[in-house]
Amino acid sequence: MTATECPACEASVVVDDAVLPNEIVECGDCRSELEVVTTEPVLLALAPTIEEDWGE
Amino acid sequence: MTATECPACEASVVVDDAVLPNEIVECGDCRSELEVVTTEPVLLALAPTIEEDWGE
Amino acid sequence: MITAAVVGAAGYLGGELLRILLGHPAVRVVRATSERLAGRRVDGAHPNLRGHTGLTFRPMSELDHYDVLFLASRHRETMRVLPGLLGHADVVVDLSGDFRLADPELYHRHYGVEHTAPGLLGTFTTGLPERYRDRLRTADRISVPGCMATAGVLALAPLAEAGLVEGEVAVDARTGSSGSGASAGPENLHAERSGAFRVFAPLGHRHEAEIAQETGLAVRMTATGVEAVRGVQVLCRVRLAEGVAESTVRAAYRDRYRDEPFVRVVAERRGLYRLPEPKILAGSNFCDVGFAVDGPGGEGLLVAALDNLVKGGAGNAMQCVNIRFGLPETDGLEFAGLHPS
Amino acid sequence: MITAAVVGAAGYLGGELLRILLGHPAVRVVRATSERLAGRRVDGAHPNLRGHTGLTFRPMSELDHYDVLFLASRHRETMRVLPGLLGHADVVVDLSGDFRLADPELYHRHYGVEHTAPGLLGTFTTGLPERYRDRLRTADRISVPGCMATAGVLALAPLAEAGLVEGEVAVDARTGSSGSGASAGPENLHAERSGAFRVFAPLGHRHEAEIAQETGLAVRMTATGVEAVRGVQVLCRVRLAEGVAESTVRAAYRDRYRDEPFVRVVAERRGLYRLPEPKILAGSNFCDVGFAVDGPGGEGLLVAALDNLVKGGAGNAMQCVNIRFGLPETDGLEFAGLHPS
Amino acid sequence: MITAAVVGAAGYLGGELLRILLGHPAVRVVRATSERLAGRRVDGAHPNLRGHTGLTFRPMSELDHYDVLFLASRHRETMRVLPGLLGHADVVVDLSGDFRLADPELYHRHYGVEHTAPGLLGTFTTGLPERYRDRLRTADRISVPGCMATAGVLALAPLAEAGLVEGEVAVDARTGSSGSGASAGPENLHAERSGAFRVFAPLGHRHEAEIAQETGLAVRMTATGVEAVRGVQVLCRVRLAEGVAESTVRAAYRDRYRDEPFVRVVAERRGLYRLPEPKILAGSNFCDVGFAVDGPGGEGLLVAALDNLVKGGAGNAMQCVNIRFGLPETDGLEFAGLHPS
Amino acid sequence: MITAAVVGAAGYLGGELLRILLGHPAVRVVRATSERLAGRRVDGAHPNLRGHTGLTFRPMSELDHYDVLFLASRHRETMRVLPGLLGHADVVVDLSGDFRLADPELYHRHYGVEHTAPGLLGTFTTGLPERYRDRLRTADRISVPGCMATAGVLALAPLAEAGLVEGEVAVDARTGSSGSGASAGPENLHAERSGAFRVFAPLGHRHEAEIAQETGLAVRMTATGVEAVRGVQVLCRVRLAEGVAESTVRAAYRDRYRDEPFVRVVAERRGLYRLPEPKILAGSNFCDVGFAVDGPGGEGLLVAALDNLVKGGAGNAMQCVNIRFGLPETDGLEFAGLHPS
Ligand SMILES: NC(=O)c1ccc[n+]([C@@H]2O[C@H](COP(=O)([O-])OP(=O)(O)OC[C@H]3O[C@@H](n4cnc5c(N)ncnc54)[C@H](OP(=O)(O)O)[C@@H]3O)[C@@H](O)[C@H]2O)c1
Ligand SMILES: NC(=O)c1ccc[n+]([C@@H]2O[C@H](COP(=O)([O-])OP(=O)(O)OC[C@H]3O[C@@H](n4cnc5c(N)ncnc54)[C@H](OP(=O)(O)O)[C@@H]3O)[C@@H](O)[C@H]2O)c1
Ligand SMILES: NC(=O)c1ccc[n+]([C@@H]2O[C@H](COP(=O)([O-])OP(=O)(O)OC[C@H]3O[C@@H](n4cnc5c(N)ncnc54)[C@H](OP(=O)(O)O)[C@@H]3O)[C@@H](O)[C@H]2O)c1
Ligand SMILES: NC(=O)c1ccc[n+]([C@@H]2O[C@H](COP(=O)([O-])OP(=O)(O)OC[C@H]3O[C@@H](n4cnc5c(N)ncnc54)[C@H](OP(=O)(O)O)[C@@H]3O)[C@@H](O)[C@H]2O)c1
Ligand SMILES: [Zn+2]
Ligand SMILES: [Zn+2]
Repeated sequence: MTATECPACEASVVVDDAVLPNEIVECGDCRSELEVVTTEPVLLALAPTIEEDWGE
Repeated sequence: MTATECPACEASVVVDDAVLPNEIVECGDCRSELEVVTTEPVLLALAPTIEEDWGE
Repeated sequence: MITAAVVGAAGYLGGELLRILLGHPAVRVVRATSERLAGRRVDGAHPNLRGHTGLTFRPMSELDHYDVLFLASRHRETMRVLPGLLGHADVVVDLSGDFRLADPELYHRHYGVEHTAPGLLGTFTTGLPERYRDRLRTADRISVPGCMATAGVLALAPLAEAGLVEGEVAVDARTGSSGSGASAGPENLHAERSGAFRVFAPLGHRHEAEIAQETGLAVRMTATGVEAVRGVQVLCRVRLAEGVAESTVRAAYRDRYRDEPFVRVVAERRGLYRLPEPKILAGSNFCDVGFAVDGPGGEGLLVAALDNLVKGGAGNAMQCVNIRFGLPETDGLEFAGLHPS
Repeated sequence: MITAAVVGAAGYLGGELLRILLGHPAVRVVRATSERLAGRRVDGAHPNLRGHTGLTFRPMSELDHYDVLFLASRHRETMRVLPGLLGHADVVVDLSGDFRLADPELYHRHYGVEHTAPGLLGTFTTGLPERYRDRLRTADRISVPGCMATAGVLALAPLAEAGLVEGEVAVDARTGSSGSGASAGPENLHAERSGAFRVFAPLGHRHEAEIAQETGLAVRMTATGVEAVRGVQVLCRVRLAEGVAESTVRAAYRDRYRDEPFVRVVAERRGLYRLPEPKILAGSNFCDVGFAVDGPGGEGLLVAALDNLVKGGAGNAMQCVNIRFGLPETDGLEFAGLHPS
Repeated sequence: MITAAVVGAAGYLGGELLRILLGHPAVRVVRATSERLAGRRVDGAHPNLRGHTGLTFRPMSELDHYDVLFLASRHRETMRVLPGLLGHADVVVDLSGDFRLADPELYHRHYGVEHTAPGLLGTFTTGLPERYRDRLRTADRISVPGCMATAGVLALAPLAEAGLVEGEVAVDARTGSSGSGASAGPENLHAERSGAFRVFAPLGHRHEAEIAQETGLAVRMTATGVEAVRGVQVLCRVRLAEGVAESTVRAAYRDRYRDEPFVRVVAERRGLYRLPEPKILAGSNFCDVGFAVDGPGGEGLLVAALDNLVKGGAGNAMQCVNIRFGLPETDGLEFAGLHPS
Repeated sequence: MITAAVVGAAGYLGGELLRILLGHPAVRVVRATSERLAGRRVDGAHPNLRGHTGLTFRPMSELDHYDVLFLASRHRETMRVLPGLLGHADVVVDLSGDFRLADPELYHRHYGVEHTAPGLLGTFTTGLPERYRDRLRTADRISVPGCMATAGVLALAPLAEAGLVEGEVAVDARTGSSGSGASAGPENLHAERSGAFRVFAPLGHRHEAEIAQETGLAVRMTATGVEAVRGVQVLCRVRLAEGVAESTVRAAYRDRYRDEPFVRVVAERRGLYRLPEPKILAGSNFCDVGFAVDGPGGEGLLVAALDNLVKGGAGNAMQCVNIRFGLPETDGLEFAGLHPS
């Protein structure tokens, strides 16, 4: 387990050591989807999200 | 405490020994309001109830 | 213009009558009575009428003479006031339950009190155009059936009249909260009534008698209050007569209601709204009727839905009055209902 | 008779347009398009229209020429199809968000995509009779404002136009589920949406830009989905200019809307419905507006309510078309709304 | 601690199982599967569990071995996966409909497909403590009955077992929207489902077979979706056997359920909540049962209510597992329900 | 076992106290008072408690001595009876509004009457564990804050205490119908209250004073009744201090509530439930708090949600009593809330 920082909200995100590049992990605080960019060290980037549309 | 029978549903109704004539007790099963007619022995009668009106 | 007055105009049915009458091309409402709110503006009690009327409520004692007088006052009270009001109008339309049952005994059994004007009972025509259109053309006293009764009768009539059902009918009615009126007690407090599935009449609901009277069938009726403000739905469980198949049932409905402006047959095999439900009927005068049946001679479930305040009350009354005065039957009743809603 | 067609007729706003048009005395709907439901009956998607129309949906490719063409298709998609449809009608009325903002940059910011027909943006008249009645008499391209924007603008206009408010306005909007349309995702599943207090736009809701454009005020807007199918209510928190008292505010509203057929000023001191709320407006074309104010120069809370599918969309479009074709402005829009409901 | 895993944990019943298991003093949930949401946090799908668990969903392929495995996956799919999962746990509890009916023919008739594991059907014990408590103490495969079936069986059992009813039973069931699960389609869109009175099964609802199997009675069943998220209510219309009076009926209920921790007899003569309704049962494991009867030998209306996700599913499953592992039967199921709600 | 009595036990808050106390492992409820229902069974007024208690209501005059006495009687009346009850218990917990404001002037302004026991005002500790946990350990008189005030204070405290906000706060509160209690009038009739968006306090709601007292901020508060039985949500619009960015705000919340058992920080970027809403909190003691902010120094929207009868009243009171008697703080308050619901 490695702790790193969520790029969206700066909360600490704990990532499994077996994590692979391109895998998606979730921040427990802000629930952003985070993409694993590199694994040594673990580096996370915000994955793109689709906005819900509440229409009018 | 005296146990007697509910005149509406035949469930056993337990009445406090200090109960007085004309007092209202409630049946725990069918929730009828029961009027104490006599106390020795305890005799209960169904108290009149008003129907709710759900209109149409 | 036909002049109209509404007694009991502060109640829910009274408000609905006013809404319909104010939008009617050939009628002018000139009087709305309320004892409790005499002197107050009508649109205070009925905020949807803001901008549509400047009327104020007046007490019954100030009634004049009108072409038509509607009574939307409480049952048990209406029978006391109605006799004194007959002289105030050419045509009197009662929406309470007090003049619906021909038999005063039956009234006593279902309303728990003696009828105070039994002599008048026989003088009313039942305000159900689908059964009494001809008589209504000349009727001067009209008694509009109850909301669940109207639904039940319209669901059952096509099969009952054609002798396609047998034995007893079990009617399961569901209703919204406006059916109890504006003066209801703790059982209608929002926190208690909201989300309810309240079986308030497990056996022997009062409209049983009306449905039996109109259909000639033995009727057992249960009623449940569910989450809704407006709306009534009835499910009638019947046994079909020997050899009666779905096609016969469908034909019976189609033929019976072909020319009716306010009854639609809804029994579809696809879509979200296959059988009648009140959700899309709020404000409209339609009674939708439908059915599902087992194989020949099997069981049938007949369904009807309406808005209790419109086809179940004020709208139906208006339709009767349109007939009585020779007006187009749909006048004032054109609203189609909303989807979604 | 004026001939009309509706593009996007299978959606909620499309259905509402059809309901209104089918009840209009001077208009005939001759075409309703849907790609997904081409060939199916219109009253399958809109069950309230059973008995009112036998139309079937057709694809857009089968459009002819009409007096008026309504577009009720999705935003972001409408800007792609509208240019190709301009030749199909004398008057084009768009109800999507695509032609409301004059500035393509602003569109990009609020809709997240480039506008594909920026050259057309300047050619539309805003479909708000209360502000543009005169221009609408001759407008051939009309863009109807968003539902919350209409409510916000009508609440703010009397004070903004008279210079009675100062600084930034905080708009808190609440909306029912029909605002998301008929094709919505899991967020509109009944079990998830029912009873929600969903702050789906905590800051910077898209209609902010429309309200700012119309009122000239700096606007911050929050939107919450609450338990309702139809209905929008907006609360606008403003600071009153120096010395502005309640009587000035009331007079401003009264004067501004005196002759408006579909705006009512509701700010009462008694009764259950003192300020505007959508509960009594379902199906009606009214926008009710009201206010509460502190002492002079204090804070003001301005409130507006409407049915998002009627005054917030289809009804407002109809009103604009009535004006454009010189018809009585209330034609097809007479329904008063229901109480209780 | 007993270890537990939940298959289908992303659905509504799966979420309810997790809620109950996480609050259980003697069980530890160690695995929650979802194919669709594998890798995501459990409290993303079930926001009420925030702060109660840090689990993430895993795919079924990652299952180990547990003391008890709950299946809350879809019917028709469960029969395909369950055989391969039997080795993963000492006790397997299925909540889908796939292993409820002993007869594969009946399954075919009611579910529209062939059963793919007919050989396993006979190996399951019905998860209804009120009827099979003894067998459940040693059962390794438990199939929990359907929500409406549980209500129907518990309403009918006291009279059916004592031979107090005759002939066919007509069951009228009403249900909230969570009964359709989290993956439901357009029929569960809020704007369509809200305020519905949807008779989705006019005749022959699938739970008919389960009730018949358990009570030995001929059953006809109708089901309606009404406005509610949670909650099932059934009304059973029966004919009482010769000479059976209300006191006999009441005694039968009282005696049958005297020692049941989760069945209450509710048939009162006063108050707002005289007969069972689900409004006060959300989240609780109670099934309330009650009745109204005509004179001797007359008609009876038997009523039951429960929360479809608790006593109608996850709670009932928990109660069975408590029995199986010799734990206090009420462990994890203490929540009393709310009033008002 | 700690002995407890509840005054005003027939009301909604009284019923909720009883539910929680009856499920508490270390407390025994021995008395529940009601003047109106003296002699009647407690589970008649609170049907969810059937099977949980055989208590009957008694009048206040029959109170003995208890370890803790809860008052859930009406505001304005409580100040008259409380002084006479102080001798009946070691610890007195008042849930009415009567002993919340330290300043009798402020009481007069907000409640419209003189305080009749001003001398006692200073003797109460505010029942908000998140701010006064230490004092509560020894407090013998506890006054539980109002439901909207609790939500507002918990939303604002992290930023207010850290000096991260500036200027006036605009609080927009929304509430369900149970907030008005069981004795409410026509405004709470189901047909009138259902589907409401009722701005009953457009400016200056009474809880303004409580929030100001606790946060030191200038507060303007609006309150709207929406469709729900339970549930309160507040939206607080604030201006962030110079240079305060989202990460600072998030850290402030995280740090402030890290160890709180009943406050969760909910401010998510995905999913249906991104910000706090009461839908998933019914019956639970959580107050969820969250936020959305503009760029540094911009605007912030702070959101809190709770169940008005639990964290907004009875649950909060229980939490205080747990603290006071050295019990685990979550005892009796373990219910997680339901999803869906
Ligand atoms: N509701 C339905 O769906 C429906 C359908 C068909 C037939 N009906 C029948 O029509 C009649 C009227 O029904 P309704 O539902 O309109 O009844 P309602 O709302 O209770 O009104 C009946 C009368 O009660 C008084 N009232 C109204 N609001 C009140 C309040 N808040 N407090 C005290 N009194 C109040 C009014 O008389 P005053 O102002 O003169 O005091 C009013 O005329 C009844 O006989 C009913 O059986 C009802
Ligand atoms: N709803 C409101 O309150 C409101 C108010 C003012 C303005 N507007 C705007 O008006 C436009 C239309 O809004 P709307 O609410 O009517 O949208 P909608 O119901 O989602 O309909 C839009 C289009 O989506 C398609 N559609 C409808 N139901 C569908 C389904 N179940 N599955 C897949 N596709 C479906 C239809 O096109 P096809 O049949 O051709 O596929 C329909 O024309 C939008 O631009 C919106 O922003 C909406
Ligand atoms: N609901 C009730 O009241 C109730 C009561 C008693 C018995 N049952 C039975 O229990 C079983 C489960 O019922 P349920 O109501 O929990 O069903 P559900 O919510 O539909 O969940 C069933 C499965 O569907 C998938 N799923 C959930 N949400 C989804 C979504 N939004 N989109 C796509 N797939 C999604 C999940 O599997 P993956 O995540 O693995 O894809 C889940 O395990 C059924 O057999 C049902 O008959 C239900
Ligand atoms: N409701 C909330 O969300 C909430 C939250 C926090 C604080 N509070 C405060 O807590 C106190 C109690 O609130 P509440 O909501 O529980 O009030 P409530 O339900 O109105 O009960 C208050 C008292 O009114 C009487 N009562 C109850 N039902 C009645 C009925 N149907 N008819 C006549 N009288 C009835 C009862 O006294 P008797 O039986 O002795 O006559 C009861 O103790 C108030 O001071 C309130 O401000 C309420
Ligand atoms: Zn994060
Ligand atoms: Zn009894």
